[in-house]
Amino acid sequence: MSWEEIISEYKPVKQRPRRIWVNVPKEEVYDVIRKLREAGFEHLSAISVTDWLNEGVFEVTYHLWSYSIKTLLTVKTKIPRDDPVIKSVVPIYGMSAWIHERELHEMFGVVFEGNPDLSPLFLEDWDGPPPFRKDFNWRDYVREKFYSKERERDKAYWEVWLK
Amino acid sequence: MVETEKKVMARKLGRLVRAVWIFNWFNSCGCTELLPVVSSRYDMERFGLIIVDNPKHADCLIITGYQTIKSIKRVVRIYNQMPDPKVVMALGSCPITGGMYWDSYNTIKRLSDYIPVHMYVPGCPPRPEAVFQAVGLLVEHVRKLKEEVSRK
Amino acid sequence: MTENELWFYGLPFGPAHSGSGNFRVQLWVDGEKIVKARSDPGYLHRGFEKLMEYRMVWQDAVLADRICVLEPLNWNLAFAEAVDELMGWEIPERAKYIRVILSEFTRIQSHLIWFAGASIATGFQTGFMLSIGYRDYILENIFEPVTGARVYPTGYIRPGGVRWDVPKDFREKCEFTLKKVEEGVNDLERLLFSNSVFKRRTQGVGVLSKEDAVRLGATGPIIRASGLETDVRRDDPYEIYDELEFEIPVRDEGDAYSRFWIGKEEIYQSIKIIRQALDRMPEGPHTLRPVAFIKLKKGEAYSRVEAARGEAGIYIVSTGDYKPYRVKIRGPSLLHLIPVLEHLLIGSEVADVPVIYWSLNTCPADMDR
Amino acid sequence: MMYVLLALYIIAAPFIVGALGILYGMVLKGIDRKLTARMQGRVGPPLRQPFYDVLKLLEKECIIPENAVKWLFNAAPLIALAASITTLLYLPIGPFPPLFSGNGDLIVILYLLEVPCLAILAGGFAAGSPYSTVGSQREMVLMISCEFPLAAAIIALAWKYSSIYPGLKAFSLTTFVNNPIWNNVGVLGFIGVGILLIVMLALSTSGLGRLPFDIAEAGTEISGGMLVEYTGRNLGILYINDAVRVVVFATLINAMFFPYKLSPLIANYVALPLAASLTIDFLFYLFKVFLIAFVTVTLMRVAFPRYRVDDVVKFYWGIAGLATLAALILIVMDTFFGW
Repeated sequence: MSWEEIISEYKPVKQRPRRIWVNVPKEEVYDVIRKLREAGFEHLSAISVTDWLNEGVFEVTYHLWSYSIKTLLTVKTKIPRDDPVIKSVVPIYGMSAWIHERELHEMFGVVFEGNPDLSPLFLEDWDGPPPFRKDFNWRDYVREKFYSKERERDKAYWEVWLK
Repeated sequence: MVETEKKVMARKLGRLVRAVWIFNWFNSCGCTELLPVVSSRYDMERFGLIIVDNPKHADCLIITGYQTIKSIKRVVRIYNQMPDPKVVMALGSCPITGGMYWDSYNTIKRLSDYIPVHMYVPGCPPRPEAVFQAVGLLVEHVRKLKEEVSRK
Repeated sequence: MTENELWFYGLPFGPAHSGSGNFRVQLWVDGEKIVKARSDPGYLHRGFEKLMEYRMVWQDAVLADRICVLEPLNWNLAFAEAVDELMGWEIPERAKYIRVILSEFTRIQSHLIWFAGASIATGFQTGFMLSIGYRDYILENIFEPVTGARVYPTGYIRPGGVRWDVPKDFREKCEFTLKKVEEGVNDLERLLFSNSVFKRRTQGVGVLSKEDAVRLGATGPIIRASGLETDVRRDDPYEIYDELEFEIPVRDEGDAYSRFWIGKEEIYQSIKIIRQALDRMPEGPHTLRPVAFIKLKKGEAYSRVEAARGEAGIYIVSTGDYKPYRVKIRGPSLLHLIPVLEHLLIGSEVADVPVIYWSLNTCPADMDR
Repeated sequence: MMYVLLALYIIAAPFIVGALGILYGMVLKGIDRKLTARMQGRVGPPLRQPFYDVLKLLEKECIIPENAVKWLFNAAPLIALAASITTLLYLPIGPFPPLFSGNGDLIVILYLLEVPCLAILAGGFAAGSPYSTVGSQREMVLMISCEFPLAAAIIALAWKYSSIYPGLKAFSLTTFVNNPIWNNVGVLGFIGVGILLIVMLALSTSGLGRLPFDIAEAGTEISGGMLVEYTGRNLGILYINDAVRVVVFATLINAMFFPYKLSPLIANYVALPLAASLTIDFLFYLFKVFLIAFVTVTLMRVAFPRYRVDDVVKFYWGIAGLATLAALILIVMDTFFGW
């Protein structure tokens, strides 16, 4: 099956030459990506998560590149924010997918089922929620943690931010 | 007693500034500007400054750039491993105020909260000349200290 | 961790180690042989993706150079590309040429640092001194007059063009620098790449097969050294790369030496590209107007740039605000330093760790972001 | 009176020789750093920089790691330095004969050369750091692999002497000095001795632990290796030891291969008093030591990266071992056929 046929039923959007975006339901995304891998999209450029707070969903995007077709195909899918579980693509893409998923697990708290190792990657002794989520007020956290009210030099940070 | 201690310290520092062995705690920003200082363009070895591979041989710890929560622990540990007398020099704006990362959740905002810092070299990143100026100021400081001791 | 591994002893490589950057690999060794390796990143994590959400777009352009200090202009370019694509801007021709020239100079100076690293890893002081010395020509003659700073261009390449036009004697300066760089690379070719001990140290070390390279997500010089001819500049052309003539050096061995060799050949290709671009550079405006306060369009864009160490990608999502809603940074070093390095280290010797590490041409800063 | 002078000589001479070794070693180190810098297109430190370094190190705090074997850790640098200076006492310093000599002083020298390595190695193991342990293991490998070519080279030369001069002590450096080897061989032997000279130069580079054989210290691999835990005074003594060993190796090669003096040549034209000829020969000796040190330390350091540990073993057991054997055969053929 050629790659156009695989994605044709999901209404692909062609942004410009070599950029194609496609929305896929959560349940089918693993199969679609597996088929695309077989059709020649062998390079997983990146996996990303966007936190749509108002809609209550995480949007997971897979940026796939093919060395032969020379097209960047972005597969997007939405998963509920309160139950952020999605099937891992490690069986398809191997260790390169593992490291992207491990990072996203740490930063967004998305659980990738089937990933062998989701241990923390960048943060050590982290005491807050997953930091890239939109409902985590980053600046309040920084102010509490690093700037003290008593110190003369830090007062400006408190006064400006409190407004 | 205090006078003799001062004298000993001045003598030690006087010998230190003639042969400063530097341990560079690589944090990328300042590191790229420290490379020209080491290499043939600016050549800091002509002032007796060399880079060593190991904090235990070093007299001067150069901290270049921002420190994250994870790396500051290692910095403290490296600082404790260095034998006395030791000097800490912080390169770049980030160790002073946090620099561009003043609202980042993972970088520390002021280096002197964690270890004593003897000299800050501002800049993003500081030019190689600034590093030399800093070392020059250090030498000048030691010279004044020696004069002060010998006058008494 | 199996029970067996208790018998091997742990040897940390980095972070306070002159062979590594700000990065640690925990090794478990049996004598001099490595049985297990585990990367431990995060010493430079600043949360760039979150920082960018909190700042306006023109502030993000300045922030973008800090992603990787060894090649700030390429990241600057990647960010500008992403915003241009999101806004649907067609930027002036002259700006494109300036962008390409600066990007190639950035590649050259990054590769020179790479060779300095290769020299450090093998204890070859002369190579280090020479490569960094020659790199200074680029910093002093190109970056400082053009962007205003030696290392960080502070958003010189910005959405919609470049910040200001190049100085009048730009062409002479470029030609002088290129001549010096050529001299330097020829020197290095004789001193480093033909050096029998250097060859002995790097040939056959850290062999990465083509299949493994694709599977582990290697990009850039690493995958080209493993025999796959791919280059974002040719496959997914941006700016004016589809009009320029250049070759993509490829080697089949996949060992450390061939990776360094690819870097050396790429410098020659970059010199060729810069010469072509200088000849064809048109007159005209250097930027779109007005670009100072950008209100982003609603939508998303993914830009890919061939950085010196591989594929640099920026994915930007906007809801139609002054600030981007989400920025994802795809650094090449993340994949090179964790899956590829762990794969290459197993079975190699302790003495080869710095060589393998430096042959991957990594920058821990763009891994941790 | 005679005996008092002799006693004074015996007591004072080792100190003079030791001081000379240390001073000249440090000067050589300064020259080495300056020349290296010039070859790399840099300005380089002043010549007296090594003295500043040592003075500073002696002032610094001396840290002893908690899990180290303290007495061994502290004694190792002193033993190393003492052994290096003792070696110097067995070597002829230019026109002056060695202080100690005997029937088999070459064999003593052979073993004394190893003692500083052994001491630092023991200190490295005693430090209890994984880096220094790896460094010590590598040093052990290096020592074992150097042993064979070194012994074979000395035996080849000694055998040659014993066959030419059956009455002389073959394993004594005095014999070597009085009868320069090049004068006693034919064409084949000349080639053989040339090979031995090259092997000895390579051996002295590795004996000094310098590039391309500095695998035991290897800054970028195991960040200082055996020296990783040494600080302050101990490191300063090791630094001095390092300087003295350059003089030791260069003097040994000088005595074995270039024991020539300049004064006889000048005496053909001008009559020289004893003091003047001794001074000239001594300066000529210093110059020769500098040349040998320049080849073994500076040139190698500038031109080569570091070898890997298994390559070093292959080099010494393979190439160097075979080369010495070939040289031995050439010398034997030379003796029998007299070409």
